[in-house]
Amino acid sequence: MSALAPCPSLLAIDGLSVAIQGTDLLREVSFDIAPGEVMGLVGESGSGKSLTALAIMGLLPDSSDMRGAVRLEGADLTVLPERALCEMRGRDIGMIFQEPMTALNPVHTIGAQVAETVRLHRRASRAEARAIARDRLDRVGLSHIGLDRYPHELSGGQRQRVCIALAIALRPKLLIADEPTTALDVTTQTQILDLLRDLVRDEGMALLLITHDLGVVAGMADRVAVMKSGQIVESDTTEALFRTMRHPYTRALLAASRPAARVAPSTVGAPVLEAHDVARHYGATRAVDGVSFTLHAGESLGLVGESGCGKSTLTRVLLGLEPADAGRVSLLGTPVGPEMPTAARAAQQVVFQDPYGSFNPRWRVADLVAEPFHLTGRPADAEAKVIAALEAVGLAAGDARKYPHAFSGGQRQRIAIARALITRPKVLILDEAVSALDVRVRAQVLDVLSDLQKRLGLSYVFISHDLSVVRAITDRVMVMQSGRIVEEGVTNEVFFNPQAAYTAALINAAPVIPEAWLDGHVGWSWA
Amino acid sequence: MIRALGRRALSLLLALIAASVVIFVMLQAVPGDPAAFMLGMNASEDAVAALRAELGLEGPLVVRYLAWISGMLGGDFGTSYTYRVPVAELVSERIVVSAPLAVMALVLSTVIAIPVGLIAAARRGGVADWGIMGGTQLGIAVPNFWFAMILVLVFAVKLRWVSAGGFPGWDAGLWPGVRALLLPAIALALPQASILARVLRSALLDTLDQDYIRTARAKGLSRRATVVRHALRNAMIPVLTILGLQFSFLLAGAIIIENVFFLPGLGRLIFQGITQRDLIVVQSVTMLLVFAVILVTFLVDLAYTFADPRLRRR
Amino acid sequence: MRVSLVIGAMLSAVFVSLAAVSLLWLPYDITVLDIAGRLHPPSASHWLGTDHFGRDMVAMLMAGARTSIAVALVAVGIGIVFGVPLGLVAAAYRGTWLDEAIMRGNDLVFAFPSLVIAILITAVFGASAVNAILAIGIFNIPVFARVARGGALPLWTLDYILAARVAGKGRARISAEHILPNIANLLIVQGTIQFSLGILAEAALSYVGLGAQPPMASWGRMLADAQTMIYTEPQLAILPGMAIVLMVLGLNLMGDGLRDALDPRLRKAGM
Amino acid sequence: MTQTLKMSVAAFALMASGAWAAQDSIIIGMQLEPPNLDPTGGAAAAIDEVTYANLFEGLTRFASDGAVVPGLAQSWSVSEDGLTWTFDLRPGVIFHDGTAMDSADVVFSLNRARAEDSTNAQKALFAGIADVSAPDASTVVITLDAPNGNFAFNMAWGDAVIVAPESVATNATQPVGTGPFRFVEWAKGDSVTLERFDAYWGAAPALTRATFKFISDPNAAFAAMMAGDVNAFPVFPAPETLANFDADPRFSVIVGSTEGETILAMNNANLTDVRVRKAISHAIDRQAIIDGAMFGYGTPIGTHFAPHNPDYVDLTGGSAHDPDMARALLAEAGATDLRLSMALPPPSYARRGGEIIASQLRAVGIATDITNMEWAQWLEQVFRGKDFDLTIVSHTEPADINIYARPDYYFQYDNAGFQALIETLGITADPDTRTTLLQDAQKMIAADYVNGYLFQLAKTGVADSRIEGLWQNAPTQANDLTGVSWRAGP
Repeated sequence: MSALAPCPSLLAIDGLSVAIQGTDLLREVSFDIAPGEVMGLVGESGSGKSLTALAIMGLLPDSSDMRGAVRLEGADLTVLPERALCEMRGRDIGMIFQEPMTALNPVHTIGAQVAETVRLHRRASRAEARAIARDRLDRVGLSHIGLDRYPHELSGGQRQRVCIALAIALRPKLLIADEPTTALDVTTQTQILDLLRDLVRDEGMALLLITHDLGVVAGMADRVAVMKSGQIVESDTTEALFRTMRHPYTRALLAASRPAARVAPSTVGAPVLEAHDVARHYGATRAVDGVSFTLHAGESLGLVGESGCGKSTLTRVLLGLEPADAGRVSLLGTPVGPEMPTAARAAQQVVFQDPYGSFNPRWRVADLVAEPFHLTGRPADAEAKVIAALEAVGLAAGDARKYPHAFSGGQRQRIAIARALITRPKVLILDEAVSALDVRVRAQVLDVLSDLQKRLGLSYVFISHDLSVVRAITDRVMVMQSGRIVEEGVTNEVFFNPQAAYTAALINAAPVIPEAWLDGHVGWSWA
Repeated sequence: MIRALGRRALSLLLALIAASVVIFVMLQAVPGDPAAFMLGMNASEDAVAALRAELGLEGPLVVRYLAWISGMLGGDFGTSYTYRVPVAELVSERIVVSAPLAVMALVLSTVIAIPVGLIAAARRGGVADWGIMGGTQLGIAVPNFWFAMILVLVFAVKLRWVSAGGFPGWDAGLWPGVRALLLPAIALALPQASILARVLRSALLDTLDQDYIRTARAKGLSRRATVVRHALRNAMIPVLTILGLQFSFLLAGAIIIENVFFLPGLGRLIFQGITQRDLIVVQSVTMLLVFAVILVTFLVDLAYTFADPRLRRR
Repeated sequence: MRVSLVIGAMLSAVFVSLAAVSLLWLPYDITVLDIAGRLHPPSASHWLGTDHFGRDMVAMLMAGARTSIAVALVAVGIGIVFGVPLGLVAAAYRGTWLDEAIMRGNDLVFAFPSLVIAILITAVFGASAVNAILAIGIFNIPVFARVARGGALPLWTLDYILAARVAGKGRARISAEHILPNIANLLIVQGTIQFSLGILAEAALSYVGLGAQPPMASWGRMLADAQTMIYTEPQLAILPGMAIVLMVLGLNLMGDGLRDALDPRLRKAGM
Repeated sequence: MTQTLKMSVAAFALMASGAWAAQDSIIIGMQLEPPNLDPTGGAAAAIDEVTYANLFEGLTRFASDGAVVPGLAQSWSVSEDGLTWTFDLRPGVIFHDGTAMDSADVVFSLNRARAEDSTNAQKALFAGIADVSAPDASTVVITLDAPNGNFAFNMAWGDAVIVAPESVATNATQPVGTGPFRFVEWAKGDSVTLERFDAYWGAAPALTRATFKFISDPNAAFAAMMAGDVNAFPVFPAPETLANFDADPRFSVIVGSTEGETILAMNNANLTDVRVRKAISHAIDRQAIIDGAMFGYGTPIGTHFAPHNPDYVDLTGGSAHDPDMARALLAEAGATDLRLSMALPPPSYARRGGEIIASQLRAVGIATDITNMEWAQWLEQVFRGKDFDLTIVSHTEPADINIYARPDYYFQYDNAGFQALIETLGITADPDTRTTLLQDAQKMIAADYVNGYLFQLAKTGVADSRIEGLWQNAPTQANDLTGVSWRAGP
């Protein structure tokens, strides 16, 4: 390698195309990464970002057909034999993945897993490898965690740090991070991003940061490439890219990721859903601890908090699926609980997060949407009502005959909304209802929700960890931490002037695109 | 962990008690008077009655059940009706055949299955995989007694490499004993090895789909090293389950195989016990087998906690 | 893997249709013995020859298929009818005493060496096809209970179950409407496997004389009858043995193929 | 290196001992394992097959041709009235434990066998004994209630062997007798081993060691024989394979007769109409059963009597295979849709024969439900419970036509004329009159079609062709090894 002429780029990807079983998944992808540079690769799910990373590592599925060149310091990795690739992986290029919960082998200690990288590539004694592992774990901020711990004993953020430690154990020239923070809470995300930024600076590594989040790249990357359907549609330095936004797709992405602020409703109606000092314990754990609120007719109430804060438990108590251990919930004056009369349940419905787990795959859409009629008794015009509900969420009457697998994620969430609407409820609980969707689809579903609220006078309890979404759709917001509501207020006020330290931390942690870069592109932003 | 083990042990105890009741009640319903069988066609009524009393076949059910159980606890399995010797003695004579046979079959099936399963998983979709999968399908489909017959026909009768059956006793030396158990162990092991190899292969393929395998590959581990260092231990967990279950199958399979090779083992003891209405033998030996199965299940549970650290601290 | 499904289905279909045909028609009446015509080699009138009682081997194999399939099928039916509801209940009441009781009951049945119990059952109630079915069926119950519970548990965590609960449906109704159809694949695959195990078990029981009684034909009994003649008339033992192997092989291949075809998880391209 | 050497030396020694052992030791195959080794405490034929004439001896014994010859009594005499039997014991007889056998042992043995709480399976043998006394150490005097011409015959049974009071309690597992072989070891489920007893009173047997190996499975038996694991299998359970052995010069097939009349027993209490019983008898094709179940080994019989007995009458013509007549008889009896249960014990004559008979009965319009049973169940349900219509069994006791005089016997034949006939026979000593009476008895049960008479069970044995002196026939169930030897090999 040293024999080659000095090369300006560390990694040069040139005309990379990948097809798997005849389907073209990457088409003529080309970009360079200079030493020490942070390259952001942005795109929606299925755009080919992760495949690009795997192609660089030489870890594509056996059945794939790859063309083009991937040059690391001038040497083409695509022609290297497997043995040489093994030597390269982990030593020259490190990689971390999206899902820290499953990326570590559950039966080996974290020390062993970090040390393994060292011993694979270097003649190091067991003790030396352990010493290096210790040093690397200290470096990623895990100095308080013993080497003999197992992955299942660590939190998600800690596990991701272990993944980083083993990827940087040998100070590779390039680190590939594939959605490294997507599965993490927003505060943890900031910490991990900070860590990555520091590492790049201190160790002189280049970083290929793959993400769907424009905010993340804006704060991290020196240059950004935008990917769509296996192709790079736009690539530039970060600031220039955001300032110019040459490609319409980039603009659409940006617009969708920054939904318009909500116009406060003109009138506030009577209380529909009330919670009084609700508590729910699991053994010694206080999952929900003294929560009180009132939801009025036509109002949208946000509930924000990180995973494990008690949102899901509260949702189940509000839905009357679990009893409250203390306090009470009432829906239109009726006490809510597992024993409540079925007819009373019809006034409140729910939309869940996972568009794929929300439907029995063996039922037709018509039957799925009609399922809540179980509460009211099936009316004679059930079919017409189903079709009306589908049309209300922007689907066609003909869709009633199809099975769920025929629909995309966004369409499925529309079906879920249609199902929730079929009994003409007053209250809709939206439990992370748009969190699993790509930004553009998310924007469309949010539009449907706003529209329905206006037309039907619905009240929403909108539960989410995504502040931008809560900001866009709710009138009031509650911030939940460890089972308690730490702050409550009118959404805009809470966001502009958070009172609780936790709320402030949450808001500050959300990655943002510098306002100055966006002049003239999008109307609204916060902070 | 100690508490969890204690709870597990308690549920095992309950299972044992339930099993003993089931076995006892069932055997009370078996038709055929052991005393009448022992005395034959021309025996007089009073001779039969005298023998019944002598064998302890009279008295209320509960009393006899309690007598049996308390005896078992003290290591007294009762006295065989037909052999007129303590059942414990019969069992100890025969367990030296059955236990080595089961162990040989288990070891044999494991020794065959692990490399075969590994190769099939490593060569997934390849010719070796297809061949192995086809072979194991065949192995599972062959009834072991039929296979045993064919083995005897080929190796004992035609080739005369080994004897057609029987057991010379360990007094005759280690090798003659092992040799006598070789064909039966093979007949028992082959279908089990097929099952084990398939389970190992699919468990390996499952683990190979896991994210941490990708992490290992990204570290620079070769495919082979990934399988050995990262996949195998995780794949051992379902394999352990099957090994535990196989013990039960081996015990059951041994009954027929011991009959084909006329080995004086526990299985044959039970079978003879049933045909000769030596109910106390059947009762005690069945109980012993159940105990063995439950014990093995418990040991498999323990082995889990060693294989999977996630189960350790709780 | 589609190949295995095709081969398996074809093999199974051959035996099932032979058994079905045998209900209406057999080339020879197997209840009529022809001692003078015993042990004939294959000929135009007897394609596979005759057995030690002068019965036509083709007819015996067909009638044997009928017995094997009937016994195994009913035993699987017993397992499904009793085991699946138990498993569904255990899953629906996960973690409660009911779940615990059902699963411990399962463990109890598993703790018995199956053949020993089968032998005991037939010793108590006498040897017959019906008792063979019972003996095999009892051990199918915990298998299906376990599969049903194992398949149902992850489903209970899915959002559509929660949606159904929000729609006011009880556990029994959810089990019937949502869980059962979605574990049907698992049950079909397990059913195929238990079917093949049932055929093997029936053969083993008949082989030791505890299964179907004469004049009912049974592959296991044909094997037992022919065993001592394997040296002089090997085809008498080889033919029923091959029939068992092929039938079980067919079912297993079909089960494997079905598993691959029905499991969406396996449809995606592997790494 | 040393290890290898040691092993090969050991292997050589093993081979050498094997070759040497082959000439004066024998391994006998038996289908059933004896439940215990005390012939006075169990009925199983397997007990006698191991112990009779080898371990235990009685006052008299059966010779290979069925004749009653002196055993431990070198001679005996009967008083004029036939009530007092005086046995003169052989001098110098020693039990295997070293104690001497004298008249006290005989008195003890006989009194024990006839005691009220005796578990002797053949108590009837001793039923007529009024008193046993020992005037001196070598004389035993037995007084009977009534004259019994068969008493010497009775004393030859295995159930009447002489045991010692010191060892009687442990005879079941550690038998101590007076025979030419002494007990060495019983590996339960596998084999019993005997060794030559050097202090035997009679001629020393040629064999120094004998092992009885128990192989119940016919196939395994065949394999063991073929593989040379067993030297002789006197009652070989797989007649279908005998042709193989016959053709193989390594083996000789020994076909003899037994005392086993194999019958299709009918429950006379259920099948009361003689026409139905006659129809069943005519429906049966004996030769087909002998060919199909026994592969040709067996002699057709028409009554309950052994064909090799000089008093035998061939009555097979009276129940010849005639389906048309059977159908006619059934129609006449109005039994057109008869459905009968048939209980089959384990031996292949019953299991295979049962299938054939079921098929033959079906041909004349009689349906049968076959139930296969283990012996214990058969004894309880059929033999004692009399819950059956048809069953197949071989009556192997010698000269047992008198069972037809027992109305409570399992086939429940109750004929006062026959009972009177047997009573007369019991007190008749004149040989010619006895012959007439016995022949009348045979004819009477044949004419009443009490049971279906199938065939006399053959004794089909297989042995290494170099072995001489095995019993050809089976006057009683025994493997007398006293005269067995290996012929010097070529």
